Amino acid sequence: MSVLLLPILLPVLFGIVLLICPEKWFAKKDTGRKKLCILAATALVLTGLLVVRTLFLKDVGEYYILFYLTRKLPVQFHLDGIGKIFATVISVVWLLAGIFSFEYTKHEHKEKRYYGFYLILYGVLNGLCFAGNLVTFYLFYELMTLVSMPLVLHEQTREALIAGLKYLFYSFAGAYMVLFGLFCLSRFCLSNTLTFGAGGILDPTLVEGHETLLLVTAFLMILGFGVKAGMFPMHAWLTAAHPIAPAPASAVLSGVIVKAGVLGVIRVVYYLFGTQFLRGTWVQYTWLTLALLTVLMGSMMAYLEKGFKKRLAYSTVSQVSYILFGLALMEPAGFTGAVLHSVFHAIIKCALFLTAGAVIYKTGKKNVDDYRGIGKEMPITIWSFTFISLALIGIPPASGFISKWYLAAGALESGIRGFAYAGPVILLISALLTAGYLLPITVRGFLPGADFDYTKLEKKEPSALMTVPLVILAVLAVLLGMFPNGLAQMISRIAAAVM
Amino acid sequence: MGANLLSNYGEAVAMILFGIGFSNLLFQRNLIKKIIGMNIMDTAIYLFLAEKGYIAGRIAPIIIDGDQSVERYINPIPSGLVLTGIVVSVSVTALMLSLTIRLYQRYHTVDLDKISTMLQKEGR
Amino acid sequence: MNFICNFPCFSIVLCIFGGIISSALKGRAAKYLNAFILAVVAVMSACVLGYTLQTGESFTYVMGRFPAPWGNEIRAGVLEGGMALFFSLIMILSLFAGREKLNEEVDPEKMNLYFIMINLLLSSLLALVYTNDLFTAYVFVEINTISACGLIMIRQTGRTIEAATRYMIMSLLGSGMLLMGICMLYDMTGHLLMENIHANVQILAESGQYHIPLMVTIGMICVGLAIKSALFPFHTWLPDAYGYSTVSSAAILSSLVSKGYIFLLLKIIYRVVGFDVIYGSRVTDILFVFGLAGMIMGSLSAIKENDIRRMIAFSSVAQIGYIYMGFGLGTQVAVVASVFHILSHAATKSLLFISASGLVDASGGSKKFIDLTGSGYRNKIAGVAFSVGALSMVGLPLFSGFISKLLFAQAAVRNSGKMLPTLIVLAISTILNAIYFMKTVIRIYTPVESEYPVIPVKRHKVFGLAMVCFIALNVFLGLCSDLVIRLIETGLSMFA
Amino acid sequence: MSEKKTHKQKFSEWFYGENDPFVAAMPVQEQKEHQVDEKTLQEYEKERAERHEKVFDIAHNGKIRAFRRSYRVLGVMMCLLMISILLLAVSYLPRTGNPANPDNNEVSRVYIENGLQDTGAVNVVAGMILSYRAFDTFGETNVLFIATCCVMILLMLDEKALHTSGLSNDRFYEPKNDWILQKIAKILVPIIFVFGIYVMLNGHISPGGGFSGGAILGAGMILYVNAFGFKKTQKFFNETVYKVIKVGALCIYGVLITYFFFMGANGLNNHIPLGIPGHILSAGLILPIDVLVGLEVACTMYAFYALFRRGGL
Repeated sequence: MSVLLLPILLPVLFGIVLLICPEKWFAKKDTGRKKLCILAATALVLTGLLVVRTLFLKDVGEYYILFYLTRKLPVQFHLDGIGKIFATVISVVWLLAGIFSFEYTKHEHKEKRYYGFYLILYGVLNGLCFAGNLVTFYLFYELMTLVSMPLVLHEQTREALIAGLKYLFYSFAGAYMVLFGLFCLSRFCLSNTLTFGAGGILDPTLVEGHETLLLVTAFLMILGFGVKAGMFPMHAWLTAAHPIAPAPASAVLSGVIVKAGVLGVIRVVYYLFGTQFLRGTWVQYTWLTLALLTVLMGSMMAYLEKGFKKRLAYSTVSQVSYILFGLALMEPAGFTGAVLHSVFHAIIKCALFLTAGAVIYKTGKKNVDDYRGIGKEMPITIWSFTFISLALIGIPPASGFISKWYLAAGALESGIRGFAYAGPVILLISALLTAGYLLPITVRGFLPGADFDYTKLEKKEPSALMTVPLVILAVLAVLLGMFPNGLAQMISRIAAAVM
Repeated sequence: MGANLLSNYGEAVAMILFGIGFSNLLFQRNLIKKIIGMNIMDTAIYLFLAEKGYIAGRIAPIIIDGDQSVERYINPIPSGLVLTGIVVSVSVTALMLSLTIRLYQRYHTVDLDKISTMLQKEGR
Repeated sequence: MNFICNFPCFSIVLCIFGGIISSALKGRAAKYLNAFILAVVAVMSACVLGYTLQTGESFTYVMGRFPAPWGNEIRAGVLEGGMALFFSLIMILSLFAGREKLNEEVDPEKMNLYFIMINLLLSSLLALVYTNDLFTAYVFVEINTISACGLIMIRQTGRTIEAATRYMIMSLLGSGMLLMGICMLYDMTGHLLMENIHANVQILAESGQYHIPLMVTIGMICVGLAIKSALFPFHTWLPDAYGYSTVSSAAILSSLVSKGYIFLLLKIIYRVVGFDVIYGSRVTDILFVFGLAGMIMGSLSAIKENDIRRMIAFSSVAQIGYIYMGFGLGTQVAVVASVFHILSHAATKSLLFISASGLVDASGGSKKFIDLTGSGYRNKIAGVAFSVGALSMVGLPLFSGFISKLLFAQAAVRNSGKMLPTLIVLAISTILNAIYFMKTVIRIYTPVESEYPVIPVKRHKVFGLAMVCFIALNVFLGLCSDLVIRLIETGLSMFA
Repeated sequence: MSEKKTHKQKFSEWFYGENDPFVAAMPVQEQKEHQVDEKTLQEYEKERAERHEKVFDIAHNGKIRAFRRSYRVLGVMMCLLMISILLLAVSYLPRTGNPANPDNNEVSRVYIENGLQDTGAVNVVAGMILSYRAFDTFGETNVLFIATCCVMILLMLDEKALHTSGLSNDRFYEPKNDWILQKIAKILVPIIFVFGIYVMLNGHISPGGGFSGGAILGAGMILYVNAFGFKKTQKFFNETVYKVIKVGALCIYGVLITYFFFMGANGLNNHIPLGIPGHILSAGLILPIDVLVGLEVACTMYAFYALFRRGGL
């Protein structure tokens, strides 16, 4: 029990303490910030250790029931492979982004509030990963939306407010589609506690005659979680909300929070409905179409976009839809590719946003066209950025290649008419587009061109607090690409279990 | 249509009155007329009760020279209910009238629509 | 016979005495007397609840020397005791929280009159909860109406008096229909006591005799009570009444008065006409349709509203729609959900009204959203309380609102005929709720440079305490719902 | 619309209660917030005038006319629908005056046959409402009480406001000291009082009782006020007396009824003798309760009148 509860409660407690304790404790110019950072860092590290500890436990079969929300519906936790993987990725990203933000938020206001909610959000996400049934998942999902609000609103400018409202309303709309599904499902399941079970828990005898209703429900729930994952019809909030937050915050928002949507889709499709119920239905086809649409549209918009962070946000839209596409194939390979890609994308996108943060923090330039010669000014940053973009584009041996390979393989295996070939083609096109919108920054950064006067260049390399996380992430992104086997096998074991 | 409509002409009249009073209370704009409608409605109910209490050929339930046979007297319960009802309607009427007076003092009209349009203008 | 069995009667009579004596007292004394009476009533109701739980069966108490079909009777079971306890608790909290506003808004000569109204309102609520006799119910419904009207108009502005007038008109329509229904029922059964009417109605329903008058009667009673408790098409008086009366009145009206009528309707469904008969006649479908309509329309007009108190008032139109929808679904589970929603809505709505008044104080007394911007920082406790209430309304887990929505949905999926409309409307109205409540929460937490001063929590200790109690109540209903639901089910089983 | 009105206009004005016999001549003083801001008052007046020009001018505003027509039609249809439903119901109800009706059952039988022995009241109805169904009647008395409280909230003006505002002269709109009225009142009022007291005291042996007797008493007091004015009335009946009588009566009533409930419910025999039926001093609790209710009702009636008339007792 404690194994699962501690990683959830510890950061939440720390965060609440931070929020409650009065402003003046941290008012002093230097020592105050130090105290704050140390407190936050200890919380992050401790929780990270706790989460990593779960990696070495074997999956617990039984479910820890915390208490009963109503007579039928318990709030319960359990530990399984997917949960482990996501939790670990989240912890890594969170820790590194946290370290980065110790430097970044130096000039921000209301740091205390920022770190408080940062920690609480961490705990909530852990809860999301360990949630044992749909109700618990929904609870933490809503909490996540609410707690991530302050991070989006942090700047407290008018745009921030508008973006926050947009974010809130989209998320609630999605959440209520899920709630609708929750209401409907509770009747058709083997045990009406809505507990996740690998391969689906629908009771075929009860389902008899209600297929259409259930299909609609499934579609609604996928769409609802798709909102968080920025799937096509409901993606507009993402590109508004992510760039507006402070860079580390948008790194975790865009790297991790969107993955919560992905996790939700996985739970719904593979752990509640089961693939054999959905495979070959209109739901699957619509879902595939939407995902592919999003992939194309996202990368094109990113290609056209000039603002650095906004461009990254658009690329998030397209990349997460890779994952959704992989899940929609309902093939072992596709599943593996999707989960792999979500791991890699979390790391990569976090790193990209951190880079953006570092650049903006040092130079204050938000627009891509102003980045000429920036590589000369902050080489380490831009070098890591280069490696990471290679990884995202999917150039072997960097990590992105592996996941995209699995995705394409899954698409071909699935043999769904049309998609089997359209899928890989579109992936390829969007990969090219990715190259198109990421590499020019590096190129212009290092090779500003003849007419560029090198005189007014000065060293702007940020401090170690910023560069170290970047480098670590870059190294991770490459290494995971070189030695993916352990991870890949773990995931394919899960895939075998759920299909 | 049932068989007893003609024999129950008293109740029929009561019901017609009830309908009239009800729709006056609901649809009239003029507060005084609303109150009149309310009184009509209540009176209709008393008439209904009185009709229900009545039994052909019997007298009011006040025991005369110790004769306590049921065959002599009508059903006392509806009379009691009518008493209660009258008292209630008296108090409610007084309350409505005083409300009307206050509204009239403030807005110089007893037309509820006009009053609400004025309230719209008044803001607050 | 155990001495506790006297407590229902005592609590009713005690409240009436309080009212009578307050009319001869000054404002302060009346206030203290009222507080004392409320506390005593709460304790008594708790005793009744405990006693009925312990014995496991309800008891009837003969008012006078004459037994069942001849004299008046009152009856107490688990549900009655629980409701009485809950009502008195909510009333205590609302009164304490709204005390300062009361002193500002009511002119001191008439303060004691206000407490007369409160006492008699409580007495009538208790009587409605406990009564076992339809005509007694009618008399106390009238008391309830008049005292509620007094609560509305104690703060004398044009709005409140107009609202009181509209309220009286609607309630008079309702009580007219109710009384006519009772008379016709008496004519068909020859009884006024609930058990006897129930027995006779069962016989009539089997023999099929008087079928049409029976249906008409059920219709009149249901519609009459629906009118009185501001079901959707009859809600025109509600926003003004709740939006402009003094805050304790608003809280009490929205959370208790309409609930009293609804509880009476519940008793009539179970103990007078009988569950099967009333659902055999399709009368409750009317309630169902109107409930659904109310859920949507109420939220829509709440979104349009630009005044926070009126917005909350409109949202309670929607919530009453939920309750009637539950009745209309016509299954035991749905009724349980409705009763639970009565509790959760009472807790949440009074919390919202009072915290909103706190926010309004922090914004220079203006109820417009534009002035409320950032008031969450100026009056912290009120801001937190309002957010909790809003989240509960929106249906976040851990709060009471989510549980009642869940119960409604579970009830709906068991009733295959009405499942889809219910679920769809439930989802739509939840989204609408989210839109306007979240808008408000964001607005009150949007920091601005405002000229209004910050109100420290210390200045309003009582207010803060009451807020905390309300929040605790809300969370309790959200977490320990299982216990509450068990209580409700035992109570309903005692009804039948 | 200053020029001569057509019959149609007159009719419509009458129908909507538009014409306002005495705009400025309300006997009761105006309300505080109405006085304070003179400017807004003028604004209301202006807007009201405009509205009368534009909105409520049925002749020219087609929309309003159509709306009102449809409204009226809707009202009539609703009324007819309701009446027809109720008539349908009535046509199936048991026949009037038929001894075999379900409502002439053991309940009423016991009331009539054992009423005398149970309650000691010859008047079965009085016995029923004051002894069998005492709880209803208690509630009903409280309805009256709370109604007066509400009217007080609305119309009560404190004494100094009364005197300063010159409204203490409440007979401004009536002939001063009407000679005929006073002479007749001198004769009638005592008779009315005596009759009222008689009805009150004989509630349990003859038709009548507390409510009717109290109403008669109240009528007598109203007549007295009309004839001689409030100054003379207040000599023997002012606010304190009113409060004492009202609260006293209600409290004693409450105590008696609670005693009755408690004793009855717990099966203890209450020690109030029923006396010999037909005598004035009989029927146990019914006689005192009748007297108390009578006092209460008389006070209420008078209070309604006084409050409507001049906003104070």
